[in-house]
Amino acid sequence: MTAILTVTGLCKRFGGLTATDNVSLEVKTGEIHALIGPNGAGKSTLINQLCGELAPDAGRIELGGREITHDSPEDRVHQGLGRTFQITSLLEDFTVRQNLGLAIQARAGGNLRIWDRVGARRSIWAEADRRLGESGLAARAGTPVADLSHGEKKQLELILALAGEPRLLLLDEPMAGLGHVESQQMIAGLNGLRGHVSMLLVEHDMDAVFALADRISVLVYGQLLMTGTAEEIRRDARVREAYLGGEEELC
Amino acid sequence: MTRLIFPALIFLSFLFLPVLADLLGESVLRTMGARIMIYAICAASLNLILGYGGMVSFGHAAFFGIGNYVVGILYHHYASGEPLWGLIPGSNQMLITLPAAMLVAGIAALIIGALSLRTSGVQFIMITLAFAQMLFFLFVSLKTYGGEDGIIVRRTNALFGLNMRDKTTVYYVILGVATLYFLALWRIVNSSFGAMLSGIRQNERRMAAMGISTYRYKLYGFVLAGMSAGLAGALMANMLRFASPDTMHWTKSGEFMIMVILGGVGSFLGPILGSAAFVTLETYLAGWTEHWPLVLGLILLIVVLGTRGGIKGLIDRLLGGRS
Amino acid sequence: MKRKTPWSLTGLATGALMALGGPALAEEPVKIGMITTLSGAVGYIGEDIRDAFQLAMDQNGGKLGGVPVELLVEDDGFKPGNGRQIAEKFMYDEDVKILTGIIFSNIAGATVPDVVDNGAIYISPNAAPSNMAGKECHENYFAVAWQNDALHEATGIAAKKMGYKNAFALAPNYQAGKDAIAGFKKGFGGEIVGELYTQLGQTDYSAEMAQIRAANPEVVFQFHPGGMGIAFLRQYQQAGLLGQIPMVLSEPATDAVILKAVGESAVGINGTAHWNWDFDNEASKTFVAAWKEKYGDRPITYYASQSYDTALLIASALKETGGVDDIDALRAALRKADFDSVRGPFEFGPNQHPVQNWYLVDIEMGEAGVPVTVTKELLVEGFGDSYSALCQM
Amino acid sequence: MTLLIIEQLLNGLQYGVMLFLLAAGLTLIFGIMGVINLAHGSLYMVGAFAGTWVATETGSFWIGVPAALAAAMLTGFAVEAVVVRRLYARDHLDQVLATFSLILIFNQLIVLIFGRAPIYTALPPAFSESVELIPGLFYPPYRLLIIAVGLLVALGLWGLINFTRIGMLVRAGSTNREMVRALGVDIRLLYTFVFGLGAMLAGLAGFMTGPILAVQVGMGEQILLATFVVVVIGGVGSIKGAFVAGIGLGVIDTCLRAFLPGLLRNLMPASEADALGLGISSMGIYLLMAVVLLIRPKGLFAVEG
Repeated sequence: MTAILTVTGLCKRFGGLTATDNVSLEVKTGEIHALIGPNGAGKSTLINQLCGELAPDAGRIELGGREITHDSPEDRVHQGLGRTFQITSLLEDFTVRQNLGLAIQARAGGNLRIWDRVGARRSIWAEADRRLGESGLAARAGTPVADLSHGEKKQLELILALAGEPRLLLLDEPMAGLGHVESQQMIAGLNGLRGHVSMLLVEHDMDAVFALADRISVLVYGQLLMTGTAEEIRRDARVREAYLGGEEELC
Repeated sequence: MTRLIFPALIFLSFLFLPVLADLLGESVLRTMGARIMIYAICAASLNLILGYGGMVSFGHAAFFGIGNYVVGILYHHYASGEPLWGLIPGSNQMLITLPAAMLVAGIAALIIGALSLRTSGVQFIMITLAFAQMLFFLFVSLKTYGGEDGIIVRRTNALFGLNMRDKTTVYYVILGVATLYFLALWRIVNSSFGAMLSGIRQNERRMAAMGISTYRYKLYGFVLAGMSAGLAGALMANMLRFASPDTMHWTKSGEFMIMVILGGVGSFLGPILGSAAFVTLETYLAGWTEHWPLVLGLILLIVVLGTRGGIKGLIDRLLGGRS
Repeated sequence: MKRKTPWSLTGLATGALMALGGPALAEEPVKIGMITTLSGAVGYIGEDIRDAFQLAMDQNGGKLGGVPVELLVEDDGFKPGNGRQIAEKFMYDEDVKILTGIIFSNIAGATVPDVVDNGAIYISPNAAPSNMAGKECHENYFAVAWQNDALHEATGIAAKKMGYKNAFALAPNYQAGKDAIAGFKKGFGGEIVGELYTQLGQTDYSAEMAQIRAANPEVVFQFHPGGMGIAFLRQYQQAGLLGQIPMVLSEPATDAVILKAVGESAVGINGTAHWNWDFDNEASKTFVAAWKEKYGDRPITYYASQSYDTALLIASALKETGGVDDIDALRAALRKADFDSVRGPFEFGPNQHPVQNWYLVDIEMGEAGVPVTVTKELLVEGFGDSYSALCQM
Repeated sequence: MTLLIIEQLLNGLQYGVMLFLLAAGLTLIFGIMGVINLAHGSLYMVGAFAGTWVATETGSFWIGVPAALAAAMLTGFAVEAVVVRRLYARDHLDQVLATFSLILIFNQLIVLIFGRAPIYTALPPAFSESVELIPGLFYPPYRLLIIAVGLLVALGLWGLINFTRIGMLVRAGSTNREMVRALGVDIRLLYTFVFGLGAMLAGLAGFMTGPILAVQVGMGEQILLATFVVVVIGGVGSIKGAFVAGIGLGVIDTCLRAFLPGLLRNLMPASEADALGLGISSMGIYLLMAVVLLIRPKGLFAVEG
């Protein structure tokens, strides 16, 4: 299996704090790769470097064999990188359908046109309706995003990211704040994407991680502790110590 | 169909305003109407970047003033017969001066926007203000063009052999241009680009995550808005037959912002309502009491503290629930 | 502290009349439209223009030249567009044939061409920009005060006459500032050892003070209207230059309101004037006495005198024509300038701008602890302006 | 020449501390409450008029000082309670419009109370004559007084911000508003305090400049834009930024006006040098702000967060 994402020797410092300490990581094509670690381990910093919102001090990021270390966030999207946000980040004034339409429109291009009618771009709206129909949000198509529940917003985050037809999806805590039933739905949804799109999943919910991940990487104090299968992680003493030393429990 | 009623009503009021003015013997209504339309074009262009695009520009009068001066300067060279820089001949043809004003204002907006849009938030507000002030000081010191005294444009620009000395004719020319402008703006707002601009206002980070290079879109919007403001300024020079640096003073930028907010930020018809309200208030309050700034200040304060969404928001609420 | 003065009553009355809009008076009065600036830092000038005109009317029981008149006043808010709109309102809706009152050249530029093109008469009590004195002159446009350039040319003549050989000139970096220095140079003819332009609206002049001291000229000429001028004079004194290097000023920098705000910092400076409160002629004495009676110790500015003269000029014409129905007759009557001006000799040149005398004045400390201008000598007689040659009427 | 340079540096310093007094309050209000207060210049005007009036009535410049401070502070409290408090949750647009309305209201109120003419402010007698600082350098002592007061205020603010509990809250507030709320502090009280403090400094600046400038309607707007430039260059919310940018801007502005035309004359013909020097110095502060923002989009000492 080839690697879709290869990270080599990535470093990021904030003043005296090393948030990302020489991290090397590989996500294989088609796999769901989870990234876990206690609070303050530098997961968000790492994600932000991967999607281009933060510039690393050193190291190299490759997507599908092409270097993207210094590309802008937009260019990375064009290279096939999609993402969801930990705190949902949507277009609050638009309806669900408009949000999705805009995401498809962004992928389709031709957006500096001022003399067309976006409502008349049929292919976009046909695709939007198809994607909504496949999701659980079809009934909420006309609802403004501001009126959605938290769970629905999380769902929409995922739908929007998928509308960009990414090769690799960065999922930043997709379960955060979800109830049990919603979590199960989200897990089922992500499971359904297995094989279609590679994923790097940052998550605190260990049930979800163990249910989904093909491989897991553990990040502690900015350093990559280990990468392995769920079973290997569970058994590893260093991982246990890192978690028991913190506030969180493994399992 | 119902949503067309309101714009149609506005158009018809402007269409019959001169007739009404003659009937009532209040010809000031015609002048007011013309000013309202011109300011509405400028406020609507500000609304495009501010209301639809989320860019709070405090220097929009710069482009209004540039349009104003393009007409003035072209007329100056037309009257003197000496080409500008020995190259560009002057003109008094509206079909030349209006596009020229839009072009020059657009180029200025491209330069100012390209630099300003590297910042955001308060810094963007201040840097746009700074550029407008620099232009203001530049024009105040231009001796050739009258400095702060401005340029007198002795005759309104010619158009299709119409009798442009007749104020009602000029009024209807302005109405024609304004109508075309708002139709065009309607298309822009509902275009692919319009959707992108609205998305950028709501959430720039999300747009970047969709692969949109927001800078390009914002700059494009800024240039379009600058061109429209230039158009408005050119019309103003034709109506007043005068161009002066006070059209680019920072308080003018403030007035355009007031019109947008008063009418309703991000609403298509808001700038027309806001401009109408502002011009009407200013005219009648000044006629009523010499302390009109006090009354105007109080009214504006109450509007901004007491209502959301300006006049358009108020009307929508009165008509029931639509926001 | 000066509080509200009785003009507010007349103001209210006019306002009420305008609101009613009807011909309420038995005898249809001649309407005179006054567009002036009452807003902002320069509002005091508009206030003087309005009140002095009203004073002239009140002295004659609401009549000018025996004809009942009604004064309509509106604030242009220091905006050219507003001035233009008010003019249209006056002309079309109120059928006003005589307009006056504008203080600033840029508002005049936007408003006056429209007024005269419509066959109404405009009589300027203050602003008189060069274009309207020359190429753009018009038979319906009269300037009562002076042509802008003449103000500074007279000051240049004063500096020359006082025997100064070199001068340092300062003005804000805008058109009027450049015109001021050009006008001064023209009248002065001596060496200019330093020429500095300041920013419009500048508040701190310390950098300029140091440069003046370094250049050590025989005399300083500066033109900073309004608040800028107050700041300049105070800082000139604080820098220890007052009394060291003499200064000559043009009229707009030495109006009575500014002198009151400047205080002792103005004492010892020379100015020029076309009218001063101490003029020894009947018209002026009547004016000053009437002002004192009505407004007490409120400073009496030359702006007020110009507006008062404007009212007297209109009175002289109305006396001859009896009304405004025949504009040609009215214009001809105005052109004669057959009235006793508060400044003494007065006539119109071919471009309908004044030909008049200019005087040298000293600024001395007055009795009330407020500096006053004291007339010293006649500088130049029958002085017009250089633009009249360009005017073809 | 050296004397001239020293004198101009002093002038720049004096202008700079004045800008600092105004900018300090504005930047705190900006940084902590997130409010763009265009009416800050009106508080400066209120201080100038109230202080000058009291000083004239009592005949003592020094009694004018507390009067100016009190008037500006009380006006500040009133403005905060009646208007600004409702703007915290609003966007910049509403703030700009509301405070712009306040400018109109305050200017016309001053016209109603004091009339339209500028009013006279006497210098304190001890400060009216120039003193010889070093041989050959005469300098107005009143400007030295302003410099001293400005530096004292800067020192006081530094102490207040760094060594008191209120200062701690102010610092916390300008980096992270939520955190102050989480600390269980009555945020409303803190806001009122900061606004009052800012207003008081503006009033002090207004009264102190009275004898140098003209006390007149609209005096606030003249200085408002320069103050905003200082705040933005220094970095919103940073007192240190306001200090450095205020003094820097004061010195640069003064020196540009004083020396630039002369320097340019060495490089090019006199008429071109004058025109260029003039252009650069009248656009000076705006040009400087544009350049700073293009290099550091958040200003020199931007507060993180």
